[in-house]
Formats: sequence, structure tokens, C-alpha cells
Amino acid sequence: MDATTHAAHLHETHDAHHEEVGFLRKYVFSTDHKIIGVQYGFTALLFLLLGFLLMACMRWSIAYPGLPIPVVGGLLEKLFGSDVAAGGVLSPDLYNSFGAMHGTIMVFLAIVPLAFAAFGNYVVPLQIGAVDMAFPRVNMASFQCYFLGGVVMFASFFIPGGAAKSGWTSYSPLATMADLGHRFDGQTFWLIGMVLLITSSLLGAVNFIATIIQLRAPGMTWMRMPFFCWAQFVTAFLLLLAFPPLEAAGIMQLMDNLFGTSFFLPTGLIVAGNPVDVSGGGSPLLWQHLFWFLGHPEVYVLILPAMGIVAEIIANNTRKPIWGYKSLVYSAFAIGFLSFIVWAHHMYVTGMGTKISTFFQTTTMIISIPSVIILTCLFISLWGGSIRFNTPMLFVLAFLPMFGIGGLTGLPLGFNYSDLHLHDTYYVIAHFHYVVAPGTIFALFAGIYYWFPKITGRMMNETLGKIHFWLSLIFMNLVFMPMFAQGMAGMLRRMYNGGATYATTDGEVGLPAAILKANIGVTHAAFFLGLAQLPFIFNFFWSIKNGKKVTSDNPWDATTLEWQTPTPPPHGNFTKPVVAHRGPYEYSVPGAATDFTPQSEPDKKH
Amino acid sequence: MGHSHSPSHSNAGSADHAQEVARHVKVYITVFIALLVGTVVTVALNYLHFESMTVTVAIALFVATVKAFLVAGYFMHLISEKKAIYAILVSTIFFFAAMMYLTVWSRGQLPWGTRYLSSPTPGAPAGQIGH
Amino acid sequence: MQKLLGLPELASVHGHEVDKLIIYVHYLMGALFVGWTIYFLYTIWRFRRSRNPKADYVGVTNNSSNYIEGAVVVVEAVLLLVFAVPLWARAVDDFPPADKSVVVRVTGRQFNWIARYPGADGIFGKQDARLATTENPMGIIARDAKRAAEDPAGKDDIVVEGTSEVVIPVHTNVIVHVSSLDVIHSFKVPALRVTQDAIPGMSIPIYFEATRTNTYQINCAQLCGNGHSTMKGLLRIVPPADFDAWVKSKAGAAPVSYE
Amino acid sequence: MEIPYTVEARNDTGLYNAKVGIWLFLASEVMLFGALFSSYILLRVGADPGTWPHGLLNIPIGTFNTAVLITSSVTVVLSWAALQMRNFAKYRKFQAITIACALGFLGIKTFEYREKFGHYEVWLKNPITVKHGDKEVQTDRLLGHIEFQGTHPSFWSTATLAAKQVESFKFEPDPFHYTMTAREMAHAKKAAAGKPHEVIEIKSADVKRLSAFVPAHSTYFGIYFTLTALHALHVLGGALVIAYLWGPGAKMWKTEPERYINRVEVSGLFWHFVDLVWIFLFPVLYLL
Ligand code: HEA
Ligand code: HEA
Ligand code: CUA
Ligand SMILES: [Cu+2]
Repeated sequence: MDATTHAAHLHETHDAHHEEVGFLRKYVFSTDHKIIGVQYGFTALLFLLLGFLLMACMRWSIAYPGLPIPVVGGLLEKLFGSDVAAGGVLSPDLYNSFGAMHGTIMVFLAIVPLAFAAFGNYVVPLQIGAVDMAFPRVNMASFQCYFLGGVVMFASFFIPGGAAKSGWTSYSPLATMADLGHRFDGQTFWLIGMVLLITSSLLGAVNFIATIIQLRAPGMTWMRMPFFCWAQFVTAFLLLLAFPPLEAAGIMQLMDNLFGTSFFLPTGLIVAGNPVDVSGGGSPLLWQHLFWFLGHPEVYVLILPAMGIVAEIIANNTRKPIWGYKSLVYSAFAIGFLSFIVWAHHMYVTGMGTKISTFFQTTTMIISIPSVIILTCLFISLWGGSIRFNTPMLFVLAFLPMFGIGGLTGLPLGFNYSDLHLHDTYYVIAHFHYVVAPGTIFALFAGIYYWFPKITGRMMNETLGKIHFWLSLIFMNLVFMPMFAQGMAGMLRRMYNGGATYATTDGEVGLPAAILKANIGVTHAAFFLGLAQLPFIFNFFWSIKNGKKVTSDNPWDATTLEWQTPTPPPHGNFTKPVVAHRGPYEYSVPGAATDFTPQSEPDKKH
Repeated sequence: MGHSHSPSHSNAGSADHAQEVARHVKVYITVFIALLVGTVVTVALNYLHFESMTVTVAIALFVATVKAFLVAGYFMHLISEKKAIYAILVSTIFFFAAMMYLTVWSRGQLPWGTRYLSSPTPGAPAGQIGH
Repeated sequence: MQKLLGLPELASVHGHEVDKLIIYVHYLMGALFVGWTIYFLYTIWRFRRSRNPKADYVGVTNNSSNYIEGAVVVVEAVLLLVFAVPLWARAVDDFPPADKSVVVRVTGRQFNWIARYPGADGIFGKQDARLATTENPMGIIARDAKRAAEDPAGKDDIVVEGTSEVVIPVHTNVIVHVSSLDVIHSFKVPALRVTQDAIPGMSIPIYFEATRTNTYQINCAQLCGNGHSTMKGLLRIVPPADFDAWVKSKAGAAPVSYE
Repeated sequence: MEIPYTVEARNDTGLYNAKVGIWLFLASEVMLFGALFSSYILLRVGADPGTWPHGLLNIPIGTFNTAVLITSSVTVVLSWAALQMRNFAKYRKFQAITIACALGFLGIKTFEYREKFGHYEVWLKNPITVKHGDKEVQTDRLLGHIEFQGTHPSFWSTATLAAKQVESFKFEPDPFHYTMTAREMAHAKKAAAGKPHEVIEIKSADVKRLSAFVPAHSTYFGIYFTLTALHALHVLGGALVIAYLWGPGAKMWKTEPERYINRVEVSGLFWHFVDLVWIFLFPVLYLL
């Protein structure tokens, strides 16, 4: 299918939009990269909210297993039936559905679309001085696939049996057997949804790479590209080459679910005392390999665009060039390359021989180095700057240590022997949430505050922004910091009762009471974290209409090309052809009139 | 021969361009025949039923690879393609190889004493675990 | 440090090494975290706009960053080559001689654990998945009415099912073959610092030596369905004498089932 | 607003956009089929003895289909060459052949599929004696065709017997089984050639498992159908694009010949890739 749409679309790039276009063509079926970017942004933010709400219900169940969820409990019972949400209490089944979908939605429907598709679509063509993406129609198709995928995923909540229950990792055989009662079960929907989302990402990736290779403005040499574009470029390659294997795996699991094949079902399965009537001969580990072959690159898909945003905003608000631009670029490439050969560090406890384990431990340690380098460069970039503490910058500054913590805690997981104790505990949960939540999400918030004026022509409110920042920062840490302790103590993830089963009783050694009690604090912190978003949501919508109008096209006195366009940029972006004359971060150039010299500014000398 | 492939049709129709294309047509035909021959060879060899599976596999895959190179090289005129394309393809092939090799390798690379069970599962003296 | 990190009670010999590695890594993390945090806080104070209105185009000129990164590389290399790799090699390659160890087969299923001992003859009986019934969930041939005769070795196997109890002697090498009947489970005993996924179609051995007599919880550390969070097992570590007594008490007796 | 390099090549890369696009897309396709190939290898390496069927596919037909696809590939390049020579008529002729080949390929594949759906393996509770070629063998696994009430049903499985309350059915066993080596199979087939098919009566009560050669039969047929079906979808997709350019899309030849040639080239690149995938699929699935 994608073959046709793709090949067909490839060629129909620019009979698009010549005539005066109506509302539908302008806002719904638009091929303008900026509109598509905004479409992606809105949809993704809504999914971010949904992902949060699911998690909020889960957190309640973790803290107060067996108690009805306040406020929404009744609604849940109405929506999902009293067999899974009796009296508004989350049943283990429903919890598992929520858990799987929280992960899936956050990763594939919220953060990636926001970080890669939304910001990438809107900003990259502007930053490289292009009129649009290389294949506008493909771009539109990409969004439509994403939207469809989202619809399918969302719909799966309401089918008999409910949404997928087997974790966002969907390990076989569970994924195939979790819901034997229903032919078209949540897992099937999940797989179909994933195939759509993957297709969307592939179309997007092709488009980004082609655009960056082909449509850079005159003078925009590779090493004059803003780091954000580099990050998106590498990210696109990760999506392009890491996603297809999961698509293949998805197709195979679909076959297992619908046509009774045994790709991931070994010989001799016995469920509830009865032999399962399948041919067998498959391999559960095959699924894990194919999943994590995507899974690990995926996590860098989550972080690289964020690092790109951070670099842009740091340069702009320290009023000086990024320190070590070249090493940033090379590190991004190193990460991209290495992320394809570390995946089995997610499979340390599946039973690994010395050689293979050594290989993956080594690559895992090596890949941590470029991240160290990137973070170090960003830290050092602060030195000697003249730092402006506006809202975007605050979020960016917070990103650095937050990602640092998340990254550092990846190291003990990276060794097979220490992972023995930490695997599948809340230590892992805390590790990656530090990277994606106070890490990536903060960077995305920063990006929203930073580019909002370019998109809408109005600034977002600073005071509300700062409130949003401080509350988010505090509660993020209150949510995730305790999880390290819980994980160290051996509290496992994916437990609807937050590990209550494993409480220490007289006669058996289990979890200390304090560790379990922490669940309650974390849960409340998570709720407050949600409330902390209200200033943002209000600010966001309010500023679209009533925000302070920007006085110039370049409110932040920035150097990169997106600020050389009218505000908001018209269709076709640049009013006059742009040429890049210099690097991306020429701030405080000695002897220059202003403390910023835009890339498009011709040299005085000749 | 690069320029004639890259669609610089500015000189399209001109005499030398015509010859250029004509020469390629010859190449295409030759490749076509080579491919057919390759197919026939693989199938024919298959009817000989070598004792060792390895030989059969080796030959079959070797011929297939040669055919693949012919198609990619001439029909898809990679041999005269730009290096940007090469860069993309080389990295792709590398990652594909890594995926295939590491996945298959890890299947044999297991902790001492690990067994793949099949029904029926052999009993084992507690004394000697392992294959 | 153990306490500081909040590592749980330790009850195995090799677990000591696990903790050591965890602790060493956290020293590295701590150093980086503290170092960079101090630098970070100082910098944003020192170079705030009001105090430093004019940014410096060049910034840091010395290459101290290279030394920091270099140091990280070296430390990671040491942790990897000196500790992580050899330790893992020991964990999966040099098993204790099985005939001098207590060998148990622990099999997970939704949602409990089945422990199986070879019995007096020290030989595990054959299984055939196609014989599986609710009474004979693993399809042990010796327990199948029609085919029992085929495999006398299985007769005296001790099978503890329904209670998810595993009994082992203290201060003795124990080899556990971890497997599963249906979906993937994971045999995790935090106190012993062991985790091994129980994968259907595979039987993967781990070994350890317990250092304390006590009852520790066996966790299922892999999502395995709606009973996952309740799939608790109990590992009873008893003095060798008691263990032998326990084995005798079970030997010959009909397969224990508390269901 | 005009997007640059849709027709002429950008001089630092030497490429026009669609060319970059299609090659990137093909790169991802390599990973897609690559993952399935890896799975094939892993499953095959892991297969228990006697559980990996071989020699059950129709090699002559497969060979013919390979030839068909190769032919279509050459006609694609020839048509492209014709366009470069500004010979539109010739281009149309060649692409017509391409499309015909594509349809032919799909037709033959469908026929092959149908053949498989009606071909069975039955696992018996206790062994019986059948002729494999010229010798008698004891076996509890038979290949062959079901005859039930004068018809040759497809898609039957163990469940069907219960559902249809079949007490017993007629079965024409093949004179071989894939547990033999390739050589033995060939020999048995030769020996049995021309001899009349024996038909035996099988009681459903004696059947342990019954499966047609459908994906559920074994991981081999699982991967066979998955790979070939996915490939067939690509053939269909490619054919549709080529047909579109051949028919309605051809208007562009009058207005923007250069761009039209590019489109043909790009669709051609995709087509060759599809051919290239088959070049591996054929030996791997049919011959090994
Ligand atoms: C964006 C996402 C992201 C990122 C960037 C990372 C980065 C890393 N991850 Fe993470 N990881 C995940 C997302 C991510 N991970 C997810 C989602 C999972 C769980 C999946 C699941 O099971 O559901 C996971 C799980 C996971 C595991 C499996 C654990 C288990 O299941 O048992 C492992 C094991 O090796 C691992 C390792 C690493 C390593 C070594 C890095 C390295 O790249 C980190 C390198 C970075 C650093 C080393 C930081 C350096 C910092 C400084 C030098 C400065 C510090 C300064 C201050 C703090 C002020 N991760
Ligand atoms: C990018 C990925 C991502 C993100 C951002 C998050 C964000 C959060 N996650 Fe998530 N989580 C995962 C990926 C993610 N998670 C994954 C992969 C798993 C594993 C699933 C599995 O086990 O299979 C997991 C599991 C997981 C668990 C463990 C469940 C279990 O194991 O049983 C918990 C428990 O606390 C948790 C909590 C949180 C919290 C509190 C946040 C918070 O940070 C949320 C913060 C977000 C908000 C506060 C919303 C803000 C909303 C807006 C700004 C909307 C604005 C809207 C408009 C303007 C229109 N997550
Ligand atoms: Cu068994 Cu989780
Ligand atoms: Cu990872």
C-alpha cells in the first residue's frame, strides 16, 4: 500500500496549491509544511494529555489499589463496563491496558509526533531556507496515516476485551494469548495502529532527509546548518531504518493473532493445563530482537530533537555561539550509528552468553560517550554567556541536569550484572522518565514558548510561563526521584497494586513499608504535576488571541533563518530568496554592530 | 557513462546521446540473458541434490547475489549513481547485516546448560545439564 | 553505601559482587552529578545577564572538557572490562559441578510457580507437552496414566505445585533451571540478586549459593497477564539437614498439590 | 511557489528530489524484507528435526514466474531507454509488456496459493503403513489430498472435522514426506510416477492434527505466505503506478517530458527492487 501512495505522491509534488485554496485545502488537507506541523502539534498535545490522564488513573490504582478512582471512576465504569471497572476501581486487566497504552501513546502518538514531526515540519524547512518540504503531498499523507493510526489506537479502548494489555513492548506469547476470547482483540488494533504509525514515520523520514539533502538554500552548507536540523536529520535516519523491522514483526504477530501461525510461539505451549493447538516452532525472543531493534533507536528519536531544540535556545539566550558545534554534530551521528547495535541491553535477563553479552555491554557503554560529549558541550556553552532567563531558557536549563540524571542512571542498567538486580524495577521507570519527561517534555515546552511568536505572531505570557516551569520542575522530581529508591529496593513495574503483594510480612522478606508508602506521595505529586499544566494550557490558548503582539519578525534577536521570514510565514515562506553567508550561531561577534548576526546577512567586506 | 544516466536530458535526442542509449540497450539485453541463465543454473543445480546442504545453500545464495548485483548495478544503474545514494545504501546494508547476524548469533550464544525444549522434552540426569 | 542506595537485604554469595558493581557505578554517577551540578549552578549565577551584559564570543578555550570526557571513558572502560564482563562470564559459564549441587527445575505458569526436584535417583523424568492436563500440567510422562511405564525415572520426581514454594538448603550450590509453560515470566529473587526470564520453549539454568536461612519472596518480573502482580512465590532457605528431611518427606509421596 | 529540483538535478548532489526519495524509501524496504529474511533464518535454524517442510512448492512454476518477473524488469528499462530516445510509442509497447507480466505473475501466484490450500498434512495418533515410492513405510504423518463427498475441500483443519462432524474421510497420500532428504523425495516421486493413487480411509478419531498448507501449518508456510504475500502486494503497487503513468499519467509527456521521464525512472527503480526481492525469495523458499 505504502508503495503506491509513496511512488504516486513522489511525483505529484507541485501541481499542489496553485489556485486560491478553500478552508479544507488550507487547514485540513493542506500540503504546506507549516500547517502540517501545526496539525501534528495539536494532535500530539492532545495525545500527551490523554497519555497523562491514563497514567493518572494508573497512579491512583498504584497508591490505593481497590479503591474507586475519584472524579472519573464512575465515567470509567460507564465507558469500559463493570467487569473491568466495577465501581470505578481499576481491574488488573484495565490497568494493563492503560499501562500499555500510556507507553504507546506517549512514545508513538505524543512525543515523537511532537518532537520530530511537529517541530521538524515547521522549523526545518525554515531554518535551511527552503520553500517547503521536498514532497508536500507525501507530507500530508504522513500526517493522515498518523491521524488514522491515532484513531485506531483510541478506538481500541472501546472494543470488546479492551485495548492492548501486554505492555508497550507487546511481548509474545502474551500478546497473542492475552485475549484469546476475542478474534479482533486490542492487540490486533494495536498492531494495525502501529503499522499506520510506522508508515507515517517512514513517509516523514523520507521527506525530511530528501528535504535536507536537496533543498538547502544557497550558501547553507552542511556545516552551516543549525544543530536542530542535524538532530532531525539523524532522527529521520533512525526512523527510516529502525522502524521497518518492527513493521515486519508487527505483520508476523498479526499473522500469529489472526491466522494461527507460530512465528513467536514455541513448541509445547500449555495454557491452563491444556496443550495449545498451534504448530509451534516459533521463537518468543525473535519478537524481542525485532522490537528492540526499533526500541532502542526509538529512544534516541525521543531525545535527539529535544537536544536540537536545547542547542538552539541555549545559543540564543547565552548570546554566544554553541561551544563545540562540530563535536555536537559528530556525536549526534555517533549516537545514530551506535543506537542500531545496542538493542539487546533490554534483553539482558533473557539468558545471554558471555560473548553476546560482552558485545552489547560494550556498545552500550560506548554509546553513552557521545551523549556525555553532547551534554558537556551544552554545559560549557553556558560559560562566558550573557544568560537571559526567559521561560524557554528556564526549561532548557532544567533539561540539562534532568537529562543528565536520566542518562547517568542508564549506566548501571547498561551492565548485565548490575541489571540483574535493577531489571524491570521502578529504577528503569525512573531512568527513562527522567530522560523523556523532565528531559524531552521540558525541551518541547521550551520549543513551544520559543517558536510560538513565529507561528502566531504573539508572545506567550512570561509570568504564567514561569509558574508553569517552577511547578513542573518541582513535581516532576517529586514524581520520579522516589522511584529510584523504590527500584533499588526491588519494587517491580507493571503492578496494578504498586507491589502491595510483595509487602514484607512476618515470615517473608519483601518490600519495606516505607517503599510502598512512597507510592502515595508519588501519586499525589503526579496529580499536582497535571495541575501544573493548567497555566500552560490556559496561556497557550489565551495567547493565540490575546498574547502580546510581536514588534519584529525576530523577537528573540536570533540568527537562524526561520526568523528572517515574515510572521507568520506565508505560503512559500521567504519573501525574497535567502542566502546563508555564515554559521548558525554568530552571536556577540567581536566588532559587530548588534550582538547577533543573522545567517542571511551579507559580509561587509565585499 | 554517468552523465547519460543522470537525467541531464539537455542533450537528449542528440546523436551521441542516441548512441549512448543504444549502447545501454545492448547492456540491458545482455544482463537480461545473464539473469535468465543464472535462474536456470540455480534450478538445474538444485536437481543434482548435493549431499551437503551447505553447498546447495552456498551456490543458491551466491548466484542470487550475483543476479542482485546485476539488477541493482545495471537496471537500477547504480554503477553510475551518485555517492549520496551509495552512502545511504551502504549504511542500510550494514545495519541489515548487523540485525541478521547479531540476532542469529545470539540464538546460539546462551548461558551454559541452556536448552531449547521441544515436546517431548528429554529428561536429564540432574548431574549433566546442557546439550 | 548499601544502605544509602537502599539495596535490599542480601542473602547470596554472588549478590555481594552485584552490589559492588552497582555501588561503583553510582560513585561515577555521583562524581559527574555533583561536579557538573556545582559547575552548572555557579555558571548560571556568574554569567547571568545582569552581571555579565556582554557575552564572550569564544567562551572556554582550554580543553578541560576533553579531560573530563576522557576520564569518563577510562572509568567506564575499567568498570566494563574489570568488573562487568568477567562477573557475567562467571555467572553464565562456570557453573558448580551439578552432581555436588542441588538441582531444581522452576517452571512458571499463569499465575504461579512449579518447583520440581529429581528425587532419589537424581534424574528428572521426561515430559511431553501433549500429555498435559490440569492434573499433570507439565505433561510429565511418569504421571500419565497410559504412558507411565515408559519412564520410571520420573516416578520419584518431587513436584511442588500450587503453592509456588521452592525449598533450598543454605550454604549449598543451587542450580535452578528456569522455564515456563505459557507466556514469559521472570524468576526474580531480590534478596539473592538473581533474575532470569522464564521463557516458554527454553530452559535456562542459573546458580547461586544462599547465605542465610530465611523465607524470601520470589517475584515474577515480567508482565504475564492480569495475574502478574499477584504471582508471588516463596523461597524457603533451610539448613541442609532440614532440606534432606524435607526431601525424604516428599519422596515417594504422591505429587504434592495444594490446589 | 515552486519547489526546486523536481526536474533538473541539484548540482552538488547530482540528483533530483524524487530520485533521493525513492532510494531512501527502498532503503527502508531493504530493512523491512531484511527483517523477514532474518526471521526466516532464525526460525529455520531453530526448527526441530522433521518440522521444516521442503520440496513442497512447484519449482517449474516458480522458475517460470521468476522468468516473468525478470522479463518485466528488462522491459521497464527498455521502455525508459525508449523515452530517452523520445520514442513514446516504443515506451508504451514495452510498458504494456511489463504490466502484462505483472498481472501474469500475480495470476500464477494465486494459482499456486490455491494449489497449497487444498494440499494437506495429517498427523495420526498411531502409525499406519503407506507406500513411499517403491517401498512400504510405517508413518504417522501423511501428505496428500482429502476427498470428501466427491469434492476436494480446501482450508480444512483439525477443528473442521469436529465442526462438520466428519466421522471419516478419503485421503490420497503422496508417495513421499518432507522428512525425507531432497534426494529420497525425488527418487520416491520418480518411482511412484504413473502408478495409480492409492486412496485410504481415515477416521477423524485417529487424527491428531490436520492442516492444509496454510500459514498455520508450520513456521515454514507461515514465513512463505507472509513473504510472498507482502511481495505480491509490492508487485500490485508497482503495477498500479506503472499503469497510471502508462494511461492517465501520460498526459504529462506532452507538457513536461523531462519530468515524465523522471517519473518513469523512479517507478522503474521501485519495480527493479521488487524484482530483486524475488530473486532472493525464489531460491530461499522454493529450492532450499
Ligand atoms: C530518550 C530516551 C532514552 C535515553 C536517551 C536513554 C539513554 C540510555 N539508556 Fe535507556 N531506556 C529508555 C529510554 C532512554 N534511555 C526507555 C524508554 C527504557 C525502558 C524501555 C522499557 O523497558 O519499557 C530504557 C531502558 C534502558 C535499559 C534496559 C533496562 C532494563 O530493562 O533492564 C538500559 C540498559 O542498558 C538502558 C541504558 C541506557 C543508556 C546507557 C543510555 C545512555 O545513552 C545515557 C547516556 C547519557 C549519560 C551518561 C549522561 C551523561 C551526563 C553527564 C555527563 C552530565 C551529568 C550532569 C548532571 C546530572 C548535572 N536504558
Ligand atoms: C515519551 C514517553 C513517556 C512520557 C512522556 C511519560 C510520562 C509520564 N509517565 Fe510514563 N511510561 C512510558 C513512557 C512515557 N511516560 C513508557 C514507555 C512506560 C512503560 C509502559 C509499559 O510498562 O509497557 C511508562 C510507564 C509509566 C509508569 C509505570 C507503570 C507501570 O509500570 O505499572 C508510570 C508510573 O508512575 C508512569 C508515569 C508517568 C508520568 C507521571 C509521566 C509524566 O511525566 C507525564 C507528564 C505529562 C503531563 C503532565 C501532560 C502535559 C499535558 C499537556 C501539556 C497537554 C497540553 C494540551 C494542549 C495544550 C492541547 N509511566
Ligand atoms: Cu508471571 Cu508476571
Ligand atoms: Cu535502550
